[in-house]
Amino acid sequence: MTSVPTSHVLLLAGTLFAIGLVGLLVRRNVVFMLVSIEVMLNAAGLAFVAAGSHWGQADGQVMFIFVLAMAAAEVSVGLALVLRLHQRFRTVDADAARELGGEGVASPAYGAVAADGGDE
Amino acid sequence: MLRLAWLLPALPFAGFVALALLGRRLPRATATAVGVGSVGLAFAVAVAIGAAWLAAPPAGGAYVQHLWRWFDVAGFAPDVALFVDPLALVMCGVVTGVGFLIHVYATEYMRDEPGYARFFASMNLFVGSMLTLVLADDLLLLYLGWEGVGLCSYLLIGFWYRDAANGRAARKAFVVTRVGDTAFAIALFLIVRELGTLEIDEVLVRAAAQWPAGGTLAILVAALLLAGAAGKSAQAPLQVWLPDAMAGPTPVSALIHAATMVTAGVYLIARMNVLFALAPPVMTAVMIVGAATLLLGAFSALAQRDLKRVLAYSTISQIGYMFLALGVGAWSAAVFHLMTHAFFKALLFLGAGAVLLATHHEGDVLKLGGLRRRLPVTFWTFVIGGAALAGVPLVTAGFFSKDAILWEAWSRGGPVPWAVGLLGAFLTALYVSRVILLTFFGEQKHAAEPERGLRIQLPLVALAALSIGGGWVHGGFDRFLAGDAHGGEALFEVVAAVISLAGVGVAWLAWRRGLWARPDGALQRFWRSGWGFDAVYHTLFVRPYVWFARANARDVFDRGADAIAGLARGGNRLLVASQDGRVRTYVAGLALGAVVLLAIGVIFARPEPAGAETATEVRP
Amino acid sequence: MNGTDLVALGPLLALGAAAVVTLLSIAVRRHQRATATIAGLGLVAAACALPAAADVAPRQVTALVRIDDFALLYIGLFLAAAFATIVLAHDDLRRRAEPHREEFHVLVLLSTLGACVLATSTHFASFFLGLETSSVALYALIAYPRSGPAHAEAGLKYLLLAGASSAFLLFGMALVYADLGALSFDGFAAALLAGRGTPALVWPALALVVAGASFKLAVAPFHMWVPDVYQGAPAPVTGFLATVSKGAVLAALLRLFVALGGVERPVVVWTFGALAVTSMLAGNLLALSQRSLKRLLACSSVAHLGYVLVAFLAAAPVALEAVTWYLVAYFVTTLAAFGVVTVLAGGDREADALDDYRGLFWRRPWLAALLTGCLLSLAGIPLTAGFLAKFYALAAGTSEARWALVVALVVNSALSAFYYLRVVVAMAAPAPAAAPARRVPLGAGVLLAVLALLLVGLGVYPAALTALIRATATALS
Amino acid sequence: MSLLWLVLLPVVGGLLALPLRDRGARWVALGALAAALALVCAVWSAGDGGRVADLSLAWLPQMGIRLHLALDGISFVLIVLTLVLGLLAVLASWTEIRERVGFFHFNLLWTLAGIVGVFLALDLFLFFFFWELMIVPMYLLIAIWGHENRTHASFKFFLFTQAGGLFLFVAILGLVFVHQQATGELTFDHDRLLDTPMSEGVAFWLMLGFFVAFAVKLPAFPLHTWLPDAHTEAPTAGSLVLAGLLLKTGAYGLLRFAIPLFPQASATFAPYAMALGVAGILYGAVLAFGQRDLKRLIAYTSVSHLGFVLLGLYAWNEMALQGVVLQMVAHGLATGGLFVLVGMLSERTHTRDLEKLGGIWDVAPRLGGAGMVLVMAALGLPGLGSFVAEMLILFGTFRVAPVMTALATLGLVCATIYALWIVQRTFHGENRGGWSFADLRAREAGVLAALIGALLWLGLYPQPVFDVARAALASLQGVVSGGHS
Amino acid sequence: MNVMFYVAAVVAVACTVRVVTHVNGVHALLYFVVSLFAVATIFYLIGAPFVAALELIVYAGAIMVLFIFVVMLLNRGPQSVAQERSWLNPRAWVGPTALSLVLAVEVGILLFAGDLELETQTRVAPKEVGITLLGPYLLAVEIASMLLLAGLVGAYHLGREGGREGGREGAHREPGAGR
Repeated sequence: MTSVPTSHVLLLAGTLFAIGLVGLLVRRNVVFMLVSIEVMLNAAGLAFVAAGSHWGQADGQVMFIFVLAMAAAEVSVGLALVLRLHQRFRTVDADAARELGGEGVASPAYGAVAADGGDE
Repeated sequence: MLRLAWLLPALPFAGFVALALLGRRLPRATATAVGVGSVGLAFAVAVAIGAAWLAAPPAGGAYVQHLWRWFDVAGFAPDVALFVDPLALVMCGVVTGVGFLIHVYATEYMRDEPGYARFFASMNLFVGSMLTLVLADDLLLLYLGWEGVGLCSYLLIGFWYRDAANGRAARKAFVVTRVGDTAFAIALFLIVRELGTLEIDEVLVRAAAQWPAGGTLAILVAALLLAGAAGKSAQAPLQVWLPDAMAGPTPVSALIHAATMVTAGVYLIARMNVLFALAPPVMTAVMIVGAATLLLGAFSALAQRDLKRVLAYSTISQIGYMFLALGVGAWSAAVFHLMTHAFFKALLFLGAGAVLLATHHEGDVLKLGGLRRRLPVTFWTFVIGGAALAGVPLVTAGFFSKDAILWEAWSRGGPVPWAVGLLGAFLTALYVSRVILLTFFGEQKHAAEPERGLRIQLPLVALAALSIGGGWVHGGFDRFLAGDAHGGEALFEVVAAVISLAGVGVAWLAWRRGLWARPDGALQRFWRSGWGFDAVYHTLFVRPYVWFARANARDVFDRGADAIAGLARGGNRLLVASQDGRVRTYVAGLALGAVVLLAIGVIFARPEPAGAETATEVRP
Repeated sequence: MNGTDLVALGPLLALGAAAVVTLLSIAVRRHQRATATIAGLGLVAAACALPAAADVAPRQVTALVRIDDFALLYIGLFLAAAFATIVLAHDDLRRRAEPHREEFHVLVLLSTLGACVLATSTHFASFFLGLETSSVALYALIAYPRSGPAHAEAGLKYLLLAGASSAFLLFGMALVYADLGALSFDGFAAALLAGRGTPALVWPALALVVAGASFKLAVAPFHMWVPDVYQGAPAPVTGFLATVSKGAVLAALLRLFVALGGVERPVVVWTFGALAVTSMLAGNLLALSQRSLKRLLACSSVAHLGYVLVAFLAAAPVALEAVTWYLVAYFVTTLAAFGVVTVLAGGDREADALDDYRGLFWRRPWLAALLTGCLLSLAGIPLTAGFLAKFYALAAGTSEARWALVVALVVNSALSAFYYLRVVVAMAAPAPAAAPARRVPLGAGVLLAVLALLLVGLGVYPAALTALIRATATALS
Repeated sequence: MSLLWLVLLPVVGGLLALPLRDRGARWVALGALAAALALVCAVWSAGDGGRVADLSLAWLPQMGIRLHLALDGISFVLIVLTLVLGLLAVLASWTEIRERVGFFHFNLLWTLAGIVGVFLALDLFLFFFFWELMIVPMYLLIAIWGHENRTHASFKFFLFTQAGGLFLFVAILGLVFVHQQATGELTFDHDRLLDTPMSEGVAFWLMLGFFVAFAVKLPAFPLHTWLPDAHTEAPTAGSLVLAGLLLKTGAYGLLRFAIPLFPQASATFAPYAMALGVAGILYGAVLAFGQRDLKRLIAYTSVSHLGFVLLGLYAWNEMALQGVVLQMVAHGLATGGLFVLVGMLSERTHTRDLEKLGGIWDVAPRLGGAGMVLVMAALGLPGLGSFVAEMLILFGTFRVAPVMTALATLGLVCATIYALWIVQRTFHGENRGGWSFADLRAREAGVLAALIGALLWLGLYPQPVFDVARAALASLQGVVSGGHS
Repeated sequence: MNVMFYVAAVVAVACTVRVVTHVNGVHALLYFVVSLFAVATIFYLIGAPFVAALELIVYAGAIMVLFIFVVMLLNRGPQSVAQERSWLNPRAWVGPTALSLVLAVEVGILLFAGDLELETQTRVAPKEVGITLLGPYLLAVEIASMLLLAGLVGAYHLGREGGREGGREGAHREPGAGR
């Protein structure tokens, strides 16, 4: 068996998590955002497995399985939503879908609000 | 008979209530009957009480009538009670008697006024308040009357309310007297704290027993009372309101600003003379105030062009005499002068009113002249009044009362107050002669209607009679008031007589040479402006006050609330901007939060010993 | 696992079974009313299972869940909220003329199940799975209608952000596990007691877990999705989202931190204290200028969770009582508010813009009165449940002498009144041209009446609820 | 139970008035208030002058909260004032309020119910309950039936009082927990919380919490800035209730709670409080003079008058306290009357701008006469209630703080200035606006006559009020005895 | 063996970076698959063969296929690549990278604070995992099934119209993925 220090594995997991986070923050394509979330979830799973192996318990792997299940469920719903969004907006640009979003958004529905809002 | 004392204030008050509530709906005759009748009845009551008193003076020299207990809090229990003694009786007599005559006069003078009922309502209220003031057994009740007459003064000065200048004069009168009242009020606080009561007799007894002569408390209280008296009686430095108060109808000037209200300060000091006696420095101060005001008023009177303003400054000056007398401790002389002054000054004002009626309110003496033929009754009564004011010897009341003051000034105060008084007497004779000469002699410069009827002339004549006869009762007056009488030294009487006659003579010479009509010099302007007091007060108090109130009308402290609102609005803008609808922004928030929470974890978990419950609790 | 365990799990089992039965009924025949009835009956059945479960409580069923009075109270609360959601949605879905309205009920049941699991969880696995079950169902619920403009957008936003937050949560859990070697709450306590693990690792790792949970609670700065999603989701779902999913996470956090030995540690105090203060401020400031009622309520909910966290930070018995009281009041108020929003929807759009509420007092006096009651309750004005709730939060903060938090709460409370009152004033304004008003359906009407009674009842006679909560809170501490 | 009914009568009346239109709502309101007035008089006359009625029921026993209401002299005086002014408020808005009449009276009655509750509550939680309860309907009164700038003003009113109220709440909770720690008893009862042992520092901070809340309501300088806005924009009945009653709750809170609960801390704080009082007297009076809006002007006079109350409260001797009680009543009548008068005036002229008014006496001498009397009451003219009240306060205060009293006395001069300014700019002067309208109608004259009559009565024979309040004040002073300067 | 771990780690990191940065969707996903392979290797190395297999089968095999399917479905060729590129402007990287760096550093600090250096790594056989999964975690499995049911119903409903295929795919795949 290897004797990789657990901390190194966790560090790898942390790195992957951070990369996933960067992806989530940077990409505008919804699909890529979902992928980035998958990266993060996978990193978390890796951390679970490493921890389980650290303690010599099966619980870590069990948790990984649950993470996997959750990732699958999330992705399926997510992709379904992406398709619906694509139908509606003809794009996968997350920023394009901004019908919601208060006064910060210059959409005709809510853009007029900022002017007279906040009267004290 | 004395039990009817309550009717004295009650009658005019009843008149006031009736006129105030029903005024407009009453026929004019009824309003007249109510307005004049109430004061006439009060006069009758006063006479009856006086007669009863003379017939059988009550034991102790005073009669107290308790009406009801005003309130009773923490042992402080002022009564609404009337205190009748010779001093009060004299004042009542003056107020109701002169008041009645003036009311009668006013029925004609105010004949064409739309506010006829309002006028008499105010006048009745004034008489009632003034009687409350002089009859009050308790300083708090006296204060009620004191403020009440102030209010009436305000209402009547501003009687012709459409003219903003009248309003200004009225306000000035009220505010300036109220400055004095504030001092009066503080004196009351002190008395209550130290002596526990405001009942005048009791206060005087306790003060005499508890306060050593010349003690700080006595001095403080007396000084504060002096300030109050000075405000009401238009003494320096609070005299500035009285000349402006001439904006009111002439009967008002006669009643309130000559005969009665302005002498309330004299009455107060006379009433509290025991207390003042405990404070010699304040007595000196009273004397100095009196002397200063005397001269100040006299010089100003000399330079006035308006008939009524001359009389106003004359009033200031004459009350200065009274203060001078009070200051040297001759309070009965002061009150005697108060009485005679009430007669002849009221007469002069009513005469001036008659002139104004005839000339359509042209009061500038330089534009008048030669009215002696057109207005004979007015002329003769005015001359009598003027003579009394000038102190023309032997035939006028003013001579006796002024002479008494001069004599007392010499005998109790020494040569300086006497000399001041003498100088004042000369000036008085000078200015009053000037006015008479300019108004009634020479050629007629201004058209004048003939004299009005009996209701004008009767009061003039009656007052003229009093102005002459009032002086002859001097001895009896003193006995009545103070229990003893002392005649003046003949030598002094002669000196005073010569001085006043000299004043008349100088005035005649100057008139003959046309000096009075010469253009003004700087000194004259200075005197005419009342020695510049108005300008100084305007710069020192009025303008800063108005400036601050106007500049800060929007209240700087409100800006604090605005600042908080601004802060909230700023925070709102910032946060709203972050709600841009972009998922990535929201994820950034998420990540930022995680990073911060992690940092909190890293920072605060580190120093903790493993697994142990913390002992030191950090609480945000 | 034996019979008693099954009795204890009864409510959860009933709920799961109800979901499956409902799904099957859809397969048999699509019929909204029937489906809704079945789902409602499922909720009732689950509720009926509560007393039986209470008889055997407290009971630890495997390491994963613990059925005790505390959990049962929360489950009851969630069931009631889910029932209310179904009643309201019934009306809402019909109005939208959706073609497929039936799956909605299955999703509500599943999401409720997840919430119930959370309330009972004593283990990271059940914590996480409960959370995700609740969430995944919610993604679909938010984006459920096809008619409205932005439902899909809201759903996707929620999904992306929830996914990311779950990743944080999981990563934190993994680190905790790596350090302590346990995944159950009791295991943590034991490990900490035994001196195992490094506090310097455990508490930051827990901070990540808290970060993940905070997203669900929508406390600042994890709150940014709230206005968009609240606005984008159909009103009944928003009500559900605002109540059940938050309440469940809060219950789980309570359990976790009580097991970890309370909230006395500076790190915990600072973590939650910071979250509380930023939430109150962010929520209230953001709400000041909102012109959409749903967004306004969203921002207000951010602030309210901040208030709850103040209560959360008190010592155990007080905190449990205060948090639970607050949640009950908040549930009642929020459901009523979104109920009114739902009922007022007309034609093809929801009543969302504040202008829709102008003159409501004169058009729909009862609804306006109820909404006013809700807003006043949220503002913490007497005669409403919210007043007592705020009292509890402040009492909890004061009892632990957390003056900074208390002052923050006070200042924010005053600030918040501004926007609540703005709505009230808008409603009292003269009525504009009368728009045709839909009649309030019977079910929703009855529901709203009950909520209104509760809203006032709790404010006037709070003793009964306090007694109930006090009885259950002992189960935990 | 009758005390509970005292609160419930306006509440029920409000609910009954809610669906009614115009006349119906008005009469219901009058009926409810009159009934409450009769009830409170009956309850009082059945007692012996002490705490005549005392009701204590369990409410939230787990937290030691009880429904504890009691009526003593001070409460009685203030409740009678509340109900009388309430009646007048209904009458004063008879023609002014024309829309949403039912809702208006609902709010009015609920405000009054809250105020009555505040004056009755002896459980601190209950007190706060009523304290908050009265704010909302009051807010609505301003926000819905107010003048042009009502939104801003109503928010300001609400936020100020709400913020103050919450500090009060925190202080109450703090006190309760301190009490619990010291004695093991969890209670919100006023009677039991007296004499809670606590350190000086704690007492001071808690006292400050109470003080801030009450000072906002009073309003004490410099927390007064909400008042001018609220007064200016409120409808007549709102201004009447605000000036006549709501402000009194602040004074009442100080009198009943802040000082007795923390005698030592209050004694320490007294000089500062009195200084604030004096500052308020002078500042309010000066600023009043600078205003153009008549209602705003009167609002600032309230700041000035309530400064006397603050001053007298912290002097804490019988004379000053009796003065405070009387001042509360007299200010309620006088300033309330002024607001009513301004309401009648602006109902006719549609302006409150002093630059546009003037010469009203020409047109409406009865209105002018009434205005004159009320203005004189504002400047403390003897013979009217305010005079006795202010004098007593000053007499009492002079014993503890002569210099401050002397400064406060200057306020009388400033009061004269603004009071005469009102007369000048409104009734006197030329009729520049070309006003022409009917003088007071019978109903209006009746309202004003009642107020003026009451003021005269208080000015000439205020003893009944003192007699009623005496026992209650004595017991309050007994609580504090020894703890105060 | 140590070396293998570090090699795999480097591969995983490098590929993941490419996943995040690549402008072509399909390519990015392929990188992800490689990354998953590397992680699976690491699973194996640290004694978790069962999840290593699951990683490949479920993640790489099922979930990624789903992604690729959608990407292909939505792919509009080169123009989408260009669009992707334009969306990824360099400035957009600064903030996120900094934020993530801070996060990573914090995690690093934690890990070195932790006592995780020299622990033995025992192999946990698939059987043991199975026993644990269906023993103490039975309840969790049931809950997971509900989770997947929720995903199924949700994806089915959302993907029903228009995105018919996507929805169906999701619905069909998941049960297999979970169990």
